[in-house]
Amino acid sequence: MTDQKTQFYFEIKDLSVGFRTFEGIKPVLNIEGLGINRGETYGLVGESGAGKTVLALTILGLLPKPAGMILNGSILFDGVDLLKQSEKQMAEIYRGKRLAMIFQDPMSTLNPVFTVWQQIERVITRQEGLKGKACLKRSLELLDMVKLPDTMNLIDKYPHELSGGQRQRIIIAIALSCGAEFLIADEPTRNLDVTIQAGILKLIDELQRDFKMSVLFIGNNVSLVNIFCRNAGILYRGKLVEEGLSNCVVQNPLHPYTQTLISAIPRSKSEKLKFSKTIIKPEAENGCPYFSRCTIGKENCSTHVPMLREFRTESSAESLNDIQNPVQKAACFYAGGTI
Amino acid sequence: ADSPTFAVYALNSEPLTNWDPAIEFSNGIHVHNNMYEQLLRYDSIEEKIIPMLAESYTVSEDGLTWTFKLRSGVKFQNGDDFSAEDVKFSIERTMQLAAGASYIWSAVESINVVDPLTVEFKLAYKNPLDLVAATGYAAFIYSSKCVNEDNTWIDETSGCGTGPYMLRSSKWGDEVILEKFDGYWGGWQDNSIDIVVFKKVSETATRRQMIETGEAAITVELPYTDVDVLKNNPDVVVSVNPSLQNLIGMFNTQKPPLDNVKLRQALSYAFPFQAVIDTVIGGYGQQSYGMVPAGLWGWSDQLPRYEYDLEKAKALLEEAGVGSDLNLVLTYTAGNESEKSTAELYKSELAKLGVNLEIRGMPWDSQWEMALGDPAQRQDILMMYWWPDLPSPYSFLYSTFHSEDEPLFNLAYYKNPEFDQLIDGGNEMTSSDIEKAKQMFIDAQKMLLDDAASIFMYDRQDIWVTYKTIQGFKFNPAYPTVVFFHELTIQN
Amino acid sequence: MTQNSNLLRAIQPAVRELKVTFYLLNRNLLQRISMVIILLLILIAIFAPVIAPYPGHAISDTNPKDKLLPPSRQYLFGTDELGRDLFSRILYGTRISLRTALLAVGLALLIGAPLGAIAGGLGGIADEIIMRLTDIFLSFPPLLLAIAISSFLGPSLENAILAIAISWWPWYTRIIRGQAVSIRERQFVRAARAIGTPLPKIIFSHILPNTLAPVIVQASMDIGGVILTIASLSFLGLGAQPPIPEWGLLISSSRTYFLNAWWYSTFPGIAIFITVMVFNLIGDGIREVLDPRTRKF
Amino acid sequence: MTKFILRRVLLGIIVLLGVAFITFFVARVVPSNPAAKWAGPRANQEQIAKATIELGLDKPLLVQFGKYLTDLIQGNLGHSLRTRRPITQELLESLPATVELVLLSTIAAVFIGIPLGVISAKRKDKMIDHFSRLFSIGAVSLPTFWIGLILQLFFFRILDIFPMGGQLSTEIKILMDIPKITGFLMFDCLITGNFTIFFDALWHIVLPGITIALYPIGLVARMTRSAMLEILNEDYITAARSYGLKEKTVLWSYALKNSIGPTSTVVALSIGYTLVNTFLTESIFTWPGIGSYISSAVIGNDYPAIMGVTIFSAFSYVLLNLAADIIIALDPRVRT
Amino acid sequence: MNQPLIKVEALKKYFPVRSNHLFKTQKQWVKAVDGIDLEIQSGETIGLVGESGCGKTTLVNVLLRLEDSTEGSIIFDGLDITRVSQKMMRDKVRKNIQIVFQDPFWSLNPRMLVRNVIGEPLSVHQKLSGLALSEKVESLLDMVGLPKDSLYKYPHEFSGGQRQRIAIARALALEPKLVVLDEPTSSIDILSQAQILDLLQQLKEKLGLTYILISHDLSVVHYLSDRIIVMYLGKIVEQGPSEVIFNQPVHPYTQALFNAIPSLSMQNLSELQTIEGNVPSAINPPTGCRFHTRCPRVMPICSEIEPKAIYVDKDHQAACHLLKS
Ligand SMILES: Nc1ncnc2c1ncn2[C@@H]1O[C@H](COP(=O)(O)OP(=O)(O)OP(=O)(O)O)[C@@H](O)[C@H]1O
Ligand SMILES: Nc1ncnc2c1ncn2[C@@H]1O[C@H](COP(=O)(O)OP(=O)(O)OP(=O)(O)O)[C@@H](O)[C@H]1O
Ligand SMILES: [Mg+2]
Ligand SMILES: [Mg+2]
Repeated sequence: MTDQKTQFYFEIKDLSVGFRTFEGIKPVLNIEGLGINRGETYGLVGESGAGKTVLALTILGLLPKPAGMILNGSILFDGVDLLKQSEKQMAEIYRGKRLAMIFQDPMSTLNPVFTVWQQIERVITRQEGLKGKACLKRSLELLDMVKLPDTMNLIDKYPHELSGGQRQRIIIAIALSCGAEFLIADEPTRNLDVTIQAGILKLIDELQRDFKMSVLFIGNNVSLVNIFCRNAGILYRGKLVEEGLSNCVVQNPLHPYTQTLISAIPRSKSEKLKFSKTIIKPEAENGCPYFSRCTIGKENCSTHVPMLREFRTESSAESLNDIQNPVQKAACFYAGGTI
Repeated sequence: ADSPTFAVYALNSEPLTNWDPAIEFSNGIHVHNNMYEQLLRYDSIEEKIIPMLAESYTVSEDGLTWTFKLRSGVKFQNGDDFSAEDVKFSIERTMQLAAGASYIWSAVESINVVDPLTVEFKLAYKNPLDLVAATGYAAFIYSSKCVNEDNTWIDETSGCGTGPYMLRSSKWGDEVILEKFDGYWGGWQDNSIDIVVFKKVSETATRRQMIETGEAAITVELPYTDVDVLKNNPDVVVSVNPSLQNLIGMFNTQKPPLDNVKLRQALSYAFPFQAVIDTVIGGYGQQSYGMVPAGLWGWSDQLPRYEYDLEKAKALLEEAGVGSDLNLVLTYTAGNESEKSTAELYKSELAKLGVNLEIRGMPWDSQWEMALGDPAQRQDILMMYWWPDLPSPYSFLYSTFHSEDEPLFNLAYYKNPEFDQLIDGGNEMTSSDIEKAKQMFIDAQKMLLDDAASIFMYDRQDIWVTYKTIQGFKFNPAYPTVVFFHELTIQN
Repeated sequence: MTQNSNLLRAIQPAVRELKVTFYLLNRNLLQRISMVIILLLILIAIFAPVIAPYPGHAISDTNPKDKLLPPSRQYLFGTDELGRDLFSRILYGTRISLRTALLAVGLALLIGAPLGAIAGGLGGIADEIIMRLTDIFLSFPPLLLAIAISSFLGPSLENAILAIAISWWPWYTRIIRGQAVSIRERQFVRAARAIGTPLPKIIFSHILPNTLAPVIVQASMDIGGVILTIASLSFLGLGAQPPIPEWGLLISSSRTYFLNAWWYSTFPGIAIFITVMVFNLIGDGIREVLDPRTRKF
Repeated sequence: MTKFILRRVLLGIIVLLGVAFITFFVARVVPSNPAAKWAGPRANQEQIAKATIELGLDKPLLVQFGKYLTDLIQGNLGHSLRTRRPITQELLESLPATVELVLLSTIAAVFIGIPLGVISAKRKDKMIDHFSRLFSIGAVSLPTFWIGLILQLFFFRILDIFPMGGQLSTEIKILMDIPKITGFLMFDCLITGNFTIFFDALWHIVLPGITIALYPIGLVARMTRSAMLEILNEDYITAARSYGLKEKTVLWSYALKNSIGPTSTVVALSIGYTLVNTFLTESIFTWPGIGSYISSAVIGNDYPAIMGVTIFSAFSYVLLNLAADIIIALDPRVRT
Repeated sequence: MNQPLIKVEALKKYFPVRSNHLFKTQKQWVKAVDGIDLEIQSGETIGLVGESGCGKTTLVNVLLRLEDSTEGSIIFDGLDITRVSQKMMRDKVRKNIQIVFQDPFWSLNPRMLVRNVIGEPLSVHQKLSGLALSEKVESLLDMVGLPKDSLYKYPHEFSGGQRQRIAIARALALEPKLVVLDEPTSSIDILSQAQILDLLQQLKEKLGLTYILISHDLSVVHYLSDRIIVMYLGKIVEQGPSEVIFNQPVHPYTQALFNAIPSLSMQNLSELQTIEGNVPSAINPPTGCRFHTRCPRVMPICSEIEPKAIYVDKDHQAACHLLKS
């Protein structure tokens, strides 16, 4: 248990990322630690603007150039610090080969002036060295894999001629083309309907099993993450405020933010939304990021930043039988006090 | 065989604007005078008539019948024989087209072929027809077989002239290339020039550089600053000659306030003659004595001149009794640097008198249109260069100051019956008593000066620059900036 | 809350935007230099009569005895064919170029902006007609229309300004219309329509103000181009008239003396070049700075 | 689709009509008497009256416009007032020289301007970007008429590397047979394999070529840079990088193709600018093209000729745009 | 039953589209709203749900006459607003129907002070200005819980939730009878969302408003609505009281929709139901029942005959061949 930190296949340590603005450097991400094992799915939840996409881009070394800055930290992947890799190494060794990403917005992720085939071909030629017929065959296989119909026809179409769902699946197909070991799925269903969403999730799940991938799944829907991922982390204003087995987090939220989040969500369809009144206090500049909205925060919350702490909880869910000691972490001085 | 010799003549604008020698009344003078010939030619330096296609001529007592004896054995470039028929045909066609400078023939009533080598002109009134026949435009003789029914020039290259050079090729608006006509009646000397290129080079700096490197054999219209430098260049020869061109500033004598003669005199005294000549044309010219330029008969240094005298100008201004802040508009031809500088110098002098001169550079046509248009909108002073159609003072004085109901070039709107009478008489007298005619023209000019109808600014000199290999160059101001290439040779 | 501080509040976002813009522009060395030069040019334009050693030479005086002298301590940039101090004339030229450029651009905006807003805001027939009109005007090669118009109006600086405005407005109409069409589809315009705001009011108080920012950027970038156009017109004899020391006119006159008086064409040329260049640099800078995606703090 | 094309063509025709109308109007109210011009310098009253009738200037303005239009449809631009020759013919004679120059500078703009813009965008705020920006902004800030003079001074007078003007050396023009097939000198030399003349022509086009090309190169470089900067921030570029594509592929294939739209618009625009710039420079380099033609026309107040050039360039501009629009419309990518 | 506030009959809205084939001139239409009948009673809240692109926004745009309808009638207050003039619309109808848009930032003119943003309807319709306007706006600000000093701020100085309040204040300024809420909370965070929904609920009770609410978030719809209307490809497939629709939906599409919502009680992916197949195009909608191409319980009749809306219960209607009345 104590040595677990070194065992992670993918691990983020003390990462902090900021953006240059007129007022100076604005930090947007500050993650003490986050680890994912091989073949495991990790769900990251946070509201819009929490820094989820920034994290994904940082891992791939694709932060927007002049503005984004990595201030500190390391991202270890299979024992190598990705942040120390040169741009060339990232492009040649990691991106597309070992690390892949499904982008958030299917509308803007495909290049509008190339056909589907032109876009897939370049990637396959580059990553697998296939040319001509072989390349076409592989492309069609990939499109079949993501269950696109009529692939021969579809491959010559331009992105705008496809529906949102089709586009999203093509992006997934490209991202998965070379059997990456680590997949980042950045809200792959955000712009989709609940019905299509379900289909796509099932697809990713299947592929993950087939390829033994590790997946960092980003979403803003706790229920979805709960269903889809083994572990879950809650991101609030760039800070990981809670982490643990997703079932545990949902059933026994420790951080007040997680608590409000989860309490608002109806447990079943027939239940209505429930709101507890929120109060808004002034921001605490050097304190807990959640201080301004926290109902239980005390004096020291506004002056000290709470670190992630481990909590041992009794397993209440039967499905967790295989794990002896589920660990849950939260960044709050008064976590677990109320539930 | 040796490669042919050639010479480039760098001109400041396009070599010609119309191939028809009956119509062309512009730059084509350069080309046409080498391709076609007149009956006579006039040497304005020696003041004598030179026979060309006509070997001699006689005038009747009454001065109304002119008989020309033609040269025999002349052939057109296309092989046609030259005869009196061609003379009659050419002149009649020119008159009938009534384009370009054809008006020079307006005294002619009829043309009769007496025999193949004799042609007779009957005039309606007395007129110096020898000078007319020697004019640089509209006096060319061309083969009667060359012109088709539509009166259009069939083909520029068909060799319709008798001149020493015939067309080899051309590019419109850019260049004309002529080559030697071997059968020319005047024969050829050794080392004569085989090919002549007339080339438009509008940039003066380019022209100067071309002559310095020998790329051009001859050029004109260089600014005096360049001329001063070129004078010290052993590779080129600079020749300075009177040009028969003068610069005048016509006062609007009809429109207030310039209908006041005192004011016109005041303005004349305010003109900085010497400064203009020194600064604008670098001393290549002299202050005019009246309208007729130096180098043309009828010019006289006995005529009075206005001298630059601001005191006098001020006094006259007061006498004239016009209000202090006087605003006047002067127009000049846009693009002409010497007119522009002259205007600016004049403006700075007038400013000292409290007169505000507004200067407007306009294309010639716009300027002219303004002068002919609504009288209230006309400019007060119109600046222009003038040069002769015929080598006669009448040509200078008639178009510019003879009373007209609808003025064309009398842009001073000058009306003086006495003056009209004097110059009309002078013209009639020209062919009989040239000395008397001269005096009459001089007297007429005195009137212009007294009335201050115009500022007679300067008589310009033409400056030719030839490359050192060119020999035999002679100038003839009666044919402004024309080079008779037949006379030249190349010495390497 | 006092009226005054209300006003401050109201202009505060604009002030911040200005501050940010200035800050960002100032960070780039090229742009910083450009800003300094523009400031200098403006100062020169204002104080030309004070700075110029021979102010008379820029107006109507001539000085033939010193014609075509090379640069010296007395005449920093040498003299022209009438002995006038080129330095003084070029300084005055700044005044003319800046003023005419501002006037021309302003006039073009005045014609182009409302037309663009109407075309984009109304759509339909009005749009069609206005846009066809701009098409017609834009079909002429840029300088050519200005040449035609100013030769029609007669040569003078005022007419050149008018000619430039007449040939320039369609650009602004285009830009504004493009903006207006997209703004017309924005929610707040729909919202205004949902309230029942009359169309003219929507066009002039909702659409036009929101289109102006990009247009003003464009206009500020155009200043360089307009200065160049005026110089070209004057060079052709269609703009400023002598003895106005307009730079293009100076170059035009200098051509005759080109080989003997290098200073005569060189200095006005450099003056045009530097002025146009700094305006272009700043314009480019502003465009970059205003685009949030290329901003760099 | 046909309907769309028909509509564009119809609109094109309306625009052309408008162009013709404006040109006609501007030329007719100009303070100059075409008849006097036609009659020649120092013409008398009768000659002018005769010319007025010959030119149809005695008819009502509308009738004149009608005639002008019918002539225009037949490709007849009227007669030059100075030379009395058909303007169409004169234009066609001086067109090739200018087209050669414009083509060359457009090629330069594309092959120098675009790479410059791309590299500049890629290395934003690096030394090379500063250099290239300075160059491209400098290039669009130089008064064309001035830089022509300066280049001539430097490369001919001081260094004597390049000839000072003209399309060919006089010797070559006089002593050799100049091929005339298409009328485009350099092209003709190439297809007839006449390399002596070709190199002479090449040598002569360098200085005017540079003078004319500077502006479009700068313009295209600037436009490409800013278009690329925008595109490089697009999600699909980040995505392409995430697939591990080579930076070269991302830049020169992925991103550049997206910037073709704005860039080609600018290239088309720069052709218009270039055409007018020839007007300011051809006379400096004694280049016998449309620029020289129109400057003599302006100096000579030859309004039909000015109108002819104006109409001609406006028409080609409209037609080019029309073609571009239709091509774009046929492109599947922009259709929705 | 009393007179409905708004009654929609056979409403259609088609958008023209350019054909995708070269030289084929046949004109095509996106049938965004294709024959809708609807009655809304005063004081109720209608939740409008359905797949994205099924025509919800288009329907309300037509109701507000921000788009002209292609066919059908809308009777509001006894007036057919598809036919009245724009002026009549402005004078009589606009002040009674208002809309709050999805994105609070884009629906507020960024260059106008909050005072003028909220005051615009008042100055247009009641010709208020100066102090009177300021006072009225202040009271509106107070009503939606914003401080008075917001008057002289610009929209960008507010957070998403506050901006949405401004938009609501503006919509309520003229005391309309009907307020359309098009995704009113989808772009704001969960905490602000709670406050906005709460505010909407309170205002409704206080002012006796009628709402039409569009949202993808079914829990939001559940929270506010009295009645739910489910749309599929331009048509209404089912409508009924909120609780009924949530608990006993009868139409297969509605069932699928509600079964695809992930909820906290789910443990496994397989619990999420999916709809097979792709969304058909709105240009050439399927014949018969529009859902038949994807319906898990499709019958032969479905592709031929279009089902009519049938009353399953009082107030509960659905259009499916499976139902027998
Ligand atoms: N290019 C940028 N420049 C400045 N700030 C940025 C930039 N990109 C993102 N940010 C800031 O970083 C923070 C995190 O943004 P991010 O895109 O990661 O959010 P997210 O969690 O993905 O939200 P969403 O759910 O909306 O996608 C935000 O506050 C955003 O304002
Ligand atoms: N102006 C328009 N022109 C053409 N088609 C349009 C237009 N507006 C909407 N549509 C089409 O009409 C259909 C319905 O669109 P609408 O915006 O009403 O959907 P919606 O139900 O509001 O979807 P969402 O939930 O995504 O907001 C869509 O297919 C859309 O593409
Ligand atoms: Mg994101
Ligand atoms: Mg919608």
